[in-house]
Amino acid sequence: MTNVRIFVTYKESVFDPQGETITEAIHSLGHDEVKRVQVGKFFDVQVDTNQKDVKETVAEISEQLLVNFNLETYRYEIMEEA
Amino acid sequence: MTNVRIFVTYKESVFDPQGETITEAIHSLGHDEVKRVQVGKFFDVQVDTNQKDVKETVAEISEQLLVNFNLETYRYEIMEEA
Amino acid sequence: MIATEMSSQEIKEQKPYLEWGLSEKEYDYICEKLLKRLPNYTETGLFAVMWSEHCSYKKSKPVLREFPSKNERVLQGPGEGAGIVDIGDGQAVVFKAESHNHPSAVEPYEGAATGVGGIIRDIFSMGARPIAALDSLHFGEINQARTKYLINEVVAGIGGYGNCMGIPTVGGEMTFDECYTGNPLVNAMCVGLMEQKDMQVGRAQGIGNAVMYVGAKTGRDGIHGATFASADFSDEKETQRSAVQVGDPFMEKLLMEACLELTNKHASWLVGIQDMGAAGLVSSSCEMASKAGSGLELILDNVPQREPEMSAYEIMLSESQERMLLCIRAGFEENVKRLFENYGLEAVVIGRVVTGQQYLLKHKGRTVADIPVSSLTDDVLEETSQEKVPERILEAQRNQNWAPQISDVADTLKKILQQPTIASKKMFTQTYDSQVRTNTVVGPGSDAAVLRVRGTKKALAMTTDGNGRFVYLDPKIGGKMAVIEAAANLIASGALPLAVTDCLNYGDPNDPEIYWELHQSVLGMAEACRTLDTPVISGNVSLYNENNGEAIYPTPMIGMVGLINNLKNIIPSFVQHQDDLVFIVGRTRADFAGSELQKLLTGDIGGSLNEVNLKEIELRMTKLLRAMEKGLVESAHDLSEGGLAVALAETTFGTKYGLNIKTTLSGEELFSETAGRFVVTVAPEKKQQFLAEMEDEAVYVGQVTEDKQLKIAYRNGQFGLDLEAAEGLWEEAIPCLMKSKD
Amino acid sequence: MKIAVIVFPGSNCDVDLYEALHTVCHADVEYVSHKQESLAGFDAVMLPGGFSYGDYLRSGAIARFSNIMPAIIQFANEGKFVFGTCNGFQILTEAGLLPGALKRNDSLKFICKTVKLEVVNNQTAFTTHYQPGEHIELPIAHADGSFYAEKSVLEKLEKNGQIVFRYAGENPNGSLNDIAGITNERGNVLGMMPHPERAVEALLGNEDGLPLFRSLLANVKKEEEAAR
Ligand SMILES: Nc1ncnc2c1ncn2[C@@H]1O[C@H](COP(=O)(O)OP(=O)(O)O)[C@@H](O)[C@H]1O
Ligand SMILES: [Mg+2]
Repeated sequence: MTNVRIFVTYKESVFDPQGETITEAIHSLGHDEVKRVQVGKFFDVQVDTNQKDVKETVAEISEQLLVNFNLETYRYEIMEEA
Repeated sequence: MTNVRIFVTYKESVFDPQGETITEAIHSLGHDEVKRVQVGKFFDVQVDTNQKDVKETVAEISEQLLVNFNLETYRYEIMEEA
Repeated sequence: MIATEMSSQEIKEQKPYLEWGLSEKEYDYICEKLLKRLPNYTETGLFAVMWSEHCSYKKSKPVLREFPSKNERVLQGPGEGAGIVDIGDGQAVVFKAESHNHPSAVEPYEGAATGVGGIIRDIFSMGARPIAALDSLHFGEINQARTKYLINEVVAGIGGYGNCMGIPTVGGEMTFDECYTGNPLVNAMCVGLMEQKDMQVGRAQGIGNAVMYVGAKTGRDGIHGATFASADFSDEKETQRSAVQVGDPFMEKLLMEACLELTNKHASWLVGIQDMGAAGLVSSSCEMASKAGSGLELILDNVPQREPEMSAYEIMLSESQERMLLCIRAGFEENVKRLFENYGLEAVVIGRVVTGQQYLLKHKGRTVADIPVSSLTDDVLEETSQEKVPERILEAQRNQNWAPQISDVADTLKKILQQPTIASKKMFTQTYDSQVRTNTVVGPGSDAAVLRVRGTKKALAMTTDGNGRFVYLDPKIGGKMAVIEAAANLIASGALPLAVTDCLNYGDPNDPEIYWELHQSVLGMAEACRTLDTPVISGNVSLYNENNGEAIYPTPMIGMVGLINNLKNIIPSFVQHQDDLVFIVGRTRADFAGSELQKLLTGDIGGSLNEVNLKEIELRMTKLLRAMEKGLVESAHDLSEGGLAVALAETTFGTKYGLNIKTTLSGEELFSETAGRFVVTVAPEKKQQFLAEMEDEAVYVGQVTEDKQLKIAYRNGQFGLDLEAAEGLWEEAIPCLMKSKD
Repeated sequence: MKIAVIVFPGSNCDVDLYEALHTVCHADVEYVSHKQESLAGFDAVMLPGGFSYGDYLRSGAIARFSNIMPAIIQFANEGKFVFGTCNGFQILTEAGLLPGALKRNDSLKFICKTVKLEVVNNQTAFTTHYQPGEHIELPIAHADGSFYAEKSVLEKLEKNGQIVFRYAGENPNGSLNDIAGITNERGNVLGMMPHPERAVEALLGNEDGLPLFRSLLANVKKEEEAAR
């Protein structure tokens, strides 16, 4: 069993109204030291590596389901063998 | 300038319908090797560390805004000094 | 994108404009006749977008002239953001529809969402408060993962935008046919309400007046594909940039409230207002100047920008959402800034109205465009098109029409109720907030949506309808039927049809057969609109709807709005009381070509349509409306897909009642789709009065019963159907298909 | 007697609350901008539904930092009546005026429909015009309506009678204990996901929300008289 964390973020140049609004909210709380906030999501995925190569699985589920390539890109980290 | 990544997840005890739905969808695509999926969000925050201690900033914005402690917990990683 | 721009000479030699949609002939015409010099990179880009079909209507203009666009009620016809119709008491209704087919095929959520966002801006740019949204969606059969994904995302996008804006999505239509698989149709309509005194126009005039920009910052979103298509990305997935437009309904909500405050409370500051839609800043600004015959100078450095290093070309062609352009009387710029600031928005002066008729763009101290305004808006070469009758039409005329044969009518009805085009769409419509602003008297699930006009006794009814199958089989008759169907939906709710908006969704107009379809169907629609006195006050054309060389069915969508003078006269679609009498209004013929029955039994559609008698239907509808206004009608439902059998079942759904029916029609004719018919229920004591009013148009067929049974005795047999079970099948059909694995 | 309807950026049911109180119940109502800092002169405060700040981050999370919020918190602490529906409920939980949180519906979809409810507690200032245990129907329209609180909190809510409305029949969103609306311990702050303001006119097919507004207005009046 292997744990993988897949990070999904907006591509550069995609308009991210959520990040902008949160940044403004942080400023209105007085935290001027915060220059930029970008929001992303991550998926912690447990893969049975006896059944299949983990990289293959990650590539497939990301491309088929987890990532919208019109807007997003992804990266992943293999966390640990459990 | 320091980049921090703040990870926010549901507490263990909170049912996450999204994780379940995604796991089911992955199985219906034929990826039985995937045993579990948990979803979280992350915030990439750029902090001007000349102005304020980065840990203090992260604790404050997380507790005030980014995290709802009724449901969620958070962790963070200091990524790099830019 | 640090693209080094080509010089004028390089453009002439390398012809990048071909990829931007400008033909060589057009380019030469611009060089030789309009400018008498070579246009630079930015200028070529401006021509390319402004001369596109989407902005110039160069292909469809000759055909659109066929539509009637005026009557004594019309206050504003086609040409502005939206059309306006007088509804009395100094009020007016404003509406328009828009297609977002291509963006939705690529990125369904954002494509649909920004489609809704765009049409809403068109409405509030006229000074009207948007009160309702509708949609018209056409997808492939629900049998592929991709189609299910498209459906889910498109529906989520429409709901996501409207719900957040607080504009109820109150109605629409949704059909499923193979031909839409690779090219779904996503049309959205918005209806607004206004005081006539607040009417606005998109005009920039008065030398020295300011051109102001408000709303979201400009990014590289949606720049006409060209820049990105030509940047050499081997695998699209690897692209680190995206030109997809992303909607921000929260921003648009603020923008809407601010613009309405400006138009309704500070008209004296304002000369003109227009939204930035397709072709963004260039189209909004040069159209505003062109309508007033003004010259314009814009300083592009002042345009708020989200991304660094944007070129003039990119700034002008960006299709970033949630932006408006204002022309403000000189001296009031600060007032306008303060008004928008109050909503957390920035208003910026980006230019002025200047003497002459030139369109002048300055960027980084250089003049990047200096061309006559009219060259962009008026001088486009209208294209004559070839027309040819498709072989399938001639073939069908030579053959005899298909005649159905049914052995088990009850079973056929059950199957038809489960056809996705007919089955309940509740699983989708309940993800739309259909009630916000608390004016929705009738929401999704009836013939037309009905909204009361607060503070008056009036209500507005609205619907979208289109049936590509009929138009495919006979564009002219199909076009008439589309208008009739929309009108019938309004009449069924008790409303007088006022006017029409449309979305004309067709394939490649350079194909003579497709142009013929466009032309013929417009002739049909125009004739129906004239007969019904419902002028076309706004609309939209979407051509090139094809996938792998296969065109969609020609699918004009008709959006129609009607007026109900008294809230008392709103007619429900569902039966109301036990023992009420059931009437069929309108005669049934053997109309099976393109019917749901044909599709069910043969798997396809074919044949030729019977002519529809518009005048006869118009008279019938007028009589029915008069009977309704006299309080003689308890419920009414128009007959469309699936014919009488389906309509009878539908009028009982959600009620505790059943029907006992006896008719001289054959079992097959129960499914005929003859246009312009209704099923109506009437209280027993009003029977004579109703019949007198309807003359020979209404035929008594039975009554409302208290059991949930549909009993029909027809010419050659009879059956009973448990309506509880039938309703279950009708409700579960789509959820079931959406869940099933393929 | 004067009632405030707060308008946050992105509120969109503000008009509906206003009309329900003004046009239907003939009460004296005023819109109050999120930028204001005082609620002086008001006897009750209503937080409307909608998408404050686009519901970016979490529903209601950003609105709770508005200028008006300290005044609302003080108003509640003084025992005056505060009501939040839908996004208003979400804001009240984010601000800590009500316990728990509202998470994404189990279906992960926005749902607009009419649901059956039980009036669990008709002894609050907002519900005295309902019968005990009365079954009513109200519309819901939300994506984040699944009430969550820790077990100990739920137990306390149950014990104190703080659960005012429960879904009776289908639970549309996965709320724990079928919770549709709760009050604070003192009973002067009510938050609920359903929209009573959408159910106050026969023309729109439902008047089951009317007793809520009538209760509130009657109890505000009673307090006024008691103070005099
Ligand atoms: N995509 C949609 N969006 C909103 N409402 C819809 C949609 N599709 C169908 N509806 C609603 O479902 C009902 C039935 O639709 P339809 O079968 O097209 O009716 P009709 O044949 O009377 O035009 C209508 O009230 C319509 O408003
Ligand atoms: Mg109908």
